[in-house]
Amino acid sequence: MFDGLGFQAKSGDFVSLTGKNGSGKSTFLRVLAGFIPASEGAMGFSVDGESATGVARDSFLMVGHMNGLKPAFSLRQNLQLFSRLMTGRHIDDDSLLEAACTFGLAALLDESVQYFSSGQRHRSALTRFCLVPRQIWLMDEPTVGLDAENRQALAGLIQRHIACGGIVIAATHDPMGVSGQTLNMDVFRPTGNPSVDEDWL
Amino acid sequence: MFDGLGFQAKSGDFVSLTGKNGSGKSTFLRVLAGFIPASEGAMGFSVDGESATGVARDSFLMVGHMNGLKPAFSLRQNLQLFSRLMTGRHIDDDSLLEAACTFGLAALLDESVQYFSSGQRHRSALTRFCLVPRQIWLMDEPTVGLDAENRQALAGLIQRHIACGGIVIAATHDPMGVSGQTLNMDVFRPTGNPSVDEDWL
Amino acid sequence: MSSMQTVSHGSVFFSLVNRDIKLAWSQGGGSLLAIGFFFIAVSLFPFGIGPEPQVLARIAPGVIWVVALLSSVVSLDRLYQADYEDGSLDDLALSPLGMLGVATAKVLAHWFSTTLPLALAAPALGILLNLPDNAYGPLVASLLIGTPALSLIGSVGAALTVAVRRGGVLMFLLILPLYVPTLIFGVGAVDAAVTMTDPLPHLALLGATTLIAFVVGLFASVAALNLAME
Amino acid sequence: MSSMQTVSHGSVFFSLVNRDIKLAWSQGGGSLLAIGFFFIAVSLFPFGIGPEPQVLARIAPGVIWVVALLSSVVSLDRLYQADYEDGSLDDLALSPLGMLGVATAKVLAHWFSTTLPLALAAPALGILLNLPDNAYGPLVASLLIGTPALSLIGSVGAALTVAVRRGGVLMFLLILPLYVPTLIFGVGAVDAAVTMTDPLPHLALLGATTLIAFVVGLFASVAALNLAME
Amino acid sequence: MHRFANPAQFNRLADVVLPWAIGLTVLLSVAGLYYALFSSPPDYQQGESVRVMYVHVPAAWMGMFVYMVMAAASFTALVWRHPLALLAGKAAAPIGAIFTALALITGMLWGKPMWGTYWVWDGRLTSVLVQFFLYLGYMALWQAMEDEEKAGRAASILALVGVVNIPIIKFSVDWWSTLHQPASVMRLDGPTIDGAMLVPLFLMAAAYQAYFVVVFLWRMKLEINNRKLSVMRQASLQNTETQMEVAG
Ligand code: HEM
Ligand SMILES: Nc1ncnc2c1ncn2[C@@H]1O[C@H](COP(=O)(O)OP(=O)(O)OP(=O)(O)O)[C@@H](O)[C@H]1O
Ligand SMILES: Nc1ncnc2c1ncn2[C@@H]1O[C@H](COP(=O)(O)OP(=O)(O)OP(=O)(O)O)[C@@H](O)[C@H]1O
Ligand SMILES: [Mg+2]
Ligand SMILES: [Mg+2]
Repeated sequence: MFDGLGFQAKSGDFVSLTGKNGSGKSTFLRVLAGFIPASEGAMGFSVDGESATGVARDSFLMVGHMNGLKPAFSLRQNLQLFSRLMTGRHIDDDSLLEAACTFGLAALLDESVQYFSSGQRHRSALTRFCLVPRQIWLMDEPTVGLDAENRQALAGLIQRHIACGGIVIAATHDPMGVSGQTLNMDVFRPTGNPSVDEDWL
Repeated sequence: MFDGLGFQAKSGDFVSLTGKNGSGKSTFLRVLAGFIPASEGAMGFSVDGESATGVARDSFLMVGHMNGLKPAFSLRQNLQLFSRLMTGRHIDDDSLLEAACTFGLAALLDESVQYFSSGQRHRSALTRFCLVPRQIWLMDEPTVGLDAENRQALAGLIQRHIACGGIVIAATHDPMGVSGQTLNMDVFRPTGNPSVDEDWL
Repeated sequence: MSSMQTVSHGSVFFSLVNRDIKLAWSQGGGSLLAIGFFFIAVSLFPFGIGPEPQVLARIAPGVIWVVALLSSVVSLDRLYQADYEDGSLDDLALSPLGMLGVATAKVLAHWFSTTLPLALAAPALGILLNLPDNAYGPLVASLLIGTPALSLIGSVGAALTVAVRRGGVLMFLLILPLYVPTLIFGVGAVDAAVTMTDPLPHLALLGATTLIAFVVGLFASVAALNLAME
Repeated sequence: MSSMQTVSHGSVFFSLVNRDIKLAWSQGGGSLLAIGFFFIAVSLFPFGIGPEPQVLARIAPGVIWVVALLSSVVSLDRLYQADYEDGSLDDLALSPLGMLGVATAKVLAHWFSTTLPLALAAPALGILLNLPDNAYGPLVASLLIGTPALSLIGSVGAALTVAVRRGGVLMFLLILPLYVPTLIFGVGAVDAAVTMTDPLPHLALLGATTLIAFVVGLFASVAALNLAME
Repeated sequence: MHRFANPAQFNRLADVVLPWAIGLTVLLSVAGLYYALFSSPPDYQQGESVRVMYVHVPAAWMGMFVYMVMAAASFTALVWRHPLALLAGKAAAPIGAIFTALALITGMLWGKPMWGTYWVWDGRLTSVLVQFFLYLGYMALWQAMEDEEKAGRAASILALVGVVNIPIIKFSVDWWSTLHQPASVMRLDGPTIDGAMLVPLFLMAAAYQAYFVVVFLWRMKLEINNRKLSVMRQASLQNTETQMEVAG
């Protein structure tokens, strides 16, 4: 699938995945998270020297095109729930408020998520990164639908995380405002014909 | 709802709606399309001198956060269907191919939409503007998830439409690359408390 | 660039009907599967009730009609919801048809692709349940006359619950009580045939129910859809 | 920043169970509505079959059990699909529970919030259908023992159809045949009581079915869920 | 096992086996039908209608046998991720469904003179009906998803769950002593039916088996070619895409 794709990430790295629509950014993030099995040889991704398939699932935190919010619950309930499901611990109100402030959601904490605008939803989903401490963040187009102010907040958040030794891998079409490696997925597209081999099975 | 909001658009205008998340851009577009009834007084939008509520529904073409594609159909079937539902006419293959080329989808015409990446879906939805001739285009965050090349294609498309006397109203957080009026929705947000009026019922 | 070109409403209408039928028969195919549900649910009853032929024959018309109701509701569930969720309901609202045309086309497509096949499949289930020979005619006739009412009434429920997640089950609650008259007249016609009396009066009443459902159902659906889009 | 903090799996598990129960009872509430479906569908039968008390009494155990099956399937439809569509299934996959834990928690929540109330509501419907007095005990007992199997088998169908649009009706086709043994033993127990024989052997077989469903159901569900996420 | 993993090799093997299988099918069914219809005695109880047995019983056996083939293929596909096994399951399912339908239909036709009704709800008949539904569900799942690989694996999971039904079919006559008669051929203490009936029965069973091999191999080759076609189509698509990129 990803012929010859390989890169190393170590603590403190920010990797931005770029490439045309359909070049496989989202798919690659799902492979990293372990949702899609990858044939070992084809992919040379390693974290801190360990091959990616060896990294425990609970080192990852991901936000994809969908936001994983329950419209029936208020934002506060959604965040509390997420924290409990990921860590097993209840989050106290102060930490919750602090997390919500990152993307300016404090005033909306007790509103039902159902009535949020698309950007408000997306910010609510991003807030998870402030709730649950995990090393590797996978983000699929995190800047989508954010206004200028919140894009800055996002850049700040990422910067703080990599400064603390985290790893952030983000697929994006917009400049993220964070310096780091760039992995252009277009380069790794299978060049030429996929061989119609008698051994294709 | 939109206190004091008012603007005029005439043939050949491009209006970009900006504003913070939750400032009401999407809602405003739906009011324009006639999905949400607006109290006449509160909104002074007019097209070519006619009040917006007087404009026939079939002057509008809209693309929102959802893309209206049927995953069970191929892109070709989806586009043919859209054209037939909006105009009653069958679209010939040449026009279809030309339309699909606008956002570089020619090679995907016979693929099932189900497997498109998010950007490919969004481009498929935008292709509708090349299929059905209508005067007023309403676009909700049309640049979302597009790569650089396709953002340019979008700007070109809009420019051609307004050059032919069309009107384009787009809610966006990104620069669109087209010059025109900007309507900042933040300005129109109801300031202070919504008045609890005795005449309210 | 002008929107003033004349459009053929008939052509738009039938494109929509055609689209919905295709979708119903495509991947995940609602129609075939509603028939599958119909078959399986009916064949569960003998398990539940036991194999005695006389008992089965006695309850056959009722069971077939009730299960036809249930399977039609099951397939109505997403009549508008699929279009609402993927945004094509917004598109349809801006089409030249108007909401009334849209609702009519969708109900017609549902009836043709799903409820009509149920009516045609019913005789096969009659065999399973030991239905008396002279009851097959009235069974099919009553289903043919009565099933449009099922689609029409169901459309109201589908439109009302369109904006509600997990609307499916809520819909049952709204719809099933409204199905009762159709059910009573439909079973009445079959039972009349079984007991050798004239099924025609029952069929006439059934037809009247369908006509009322036609008028009330479509307008109520349109009102509910406009509400959902706000 | 380390992920090496110890997490209490039990606490995560019960948070998930708790969440699902809350969602089932909230807006659109699956549970209340499955019970509603249960009541309405059962009360359609007297309309369809006619009010004769002996006939109703004869078919009561079967009808109650079959409709309990149908209403449990109706509510199972979106067991995983809602989480799949809004992306929270991805989140759950990265939670410390693992997919087996997730499936177990969700099935438990479904049983507790939806199928268990059906079992408890059944006696009320027995009255509607004229169920003989000595059958109430076995009816509730058989439903209590058999309903976990309904949730477990249904979970497989829900997981298999999670990536299919309009999966609901396809699920019926996959699941209902697998419900047959549960149904036969369940009704067998009630019928035994009605005919004054010993319902215990039937209940024992029912229990065995539930145990098999427990093992097969959970593992098949996990396999199907992993597949859907690819 | 893995020697046949390669579709080319499989095709070669199939081409060798097919003519023999076709010959066997013709030969066995002619002989079987002759014995069944002309040279075996009518039953002292059932009269001439016993001849339905020679169609019915092998069909019922094959319905179960093909299900086991399908389940084994599904298991291989799921555990060793063997794509050829996926196709094997897909190829087998409709054949098994048809055998099962044949058993059901001949059983019903036989039931009318024997039991006075086409259908009764006893354990044997019911569990065979369930098996028929399982075949339908398996095929419906293949249809429901466009991604062949995923659809096939989902269907495989269902097939494995359904294996539970096979012992129910087999032992239902013992568990619920009902109308359908218990096993008289496939039993531990040897067959209890007359030798004159046994010969045509086994001939017909062998004919069905050979017929299965023929259709199964045909369908496998078809599926393999389909798969190849779609890979080639994909390739040519990517080709045009890269050409367009170069041109544009
Ligand atoms: C739709 C109705 C029927 C179905 C689904 C059905 C199903 C089956 C099945 C699955 C078997 C294979 C059993 C095994 O290998 O253990 C079988 C065998 C047999 N069936 Fe039927 N059957 C039906 C009707 C009948 C009728 C009406 C008769 C005759 C009275 C009959 C007579 C037999 C006999 C003699 C065998 C062979 C038993 C043995 O030697 O193992 N069946 N049937
Ligand atoms: N159905 C609704 N019921 C009640 N309030 C709503 C509803 N839809 C939106 N709102 C509220 O209206 C406000 C405007 O929402 P809208 O979606 O128009 O914002 P937006 O400008 O498009 O934001 P974004 O940039 O995030 O897309 C938000 O505060 C939102 O909470
Ligand atoms: N489930 C699937 N089955 C088959 N092909 C798929 C599937 N999902 C995605 N694809 C294909 O894989 C390719 C990569 O898709 P992916 O979503 O990873 O792209 P992307 O880089 O995220 O694009 P975008 O910028 O549009 O989000 C696309 O060509 C798409 O058609
Ligand atoms: Mg993507
Ligand atoms: Mg918006």
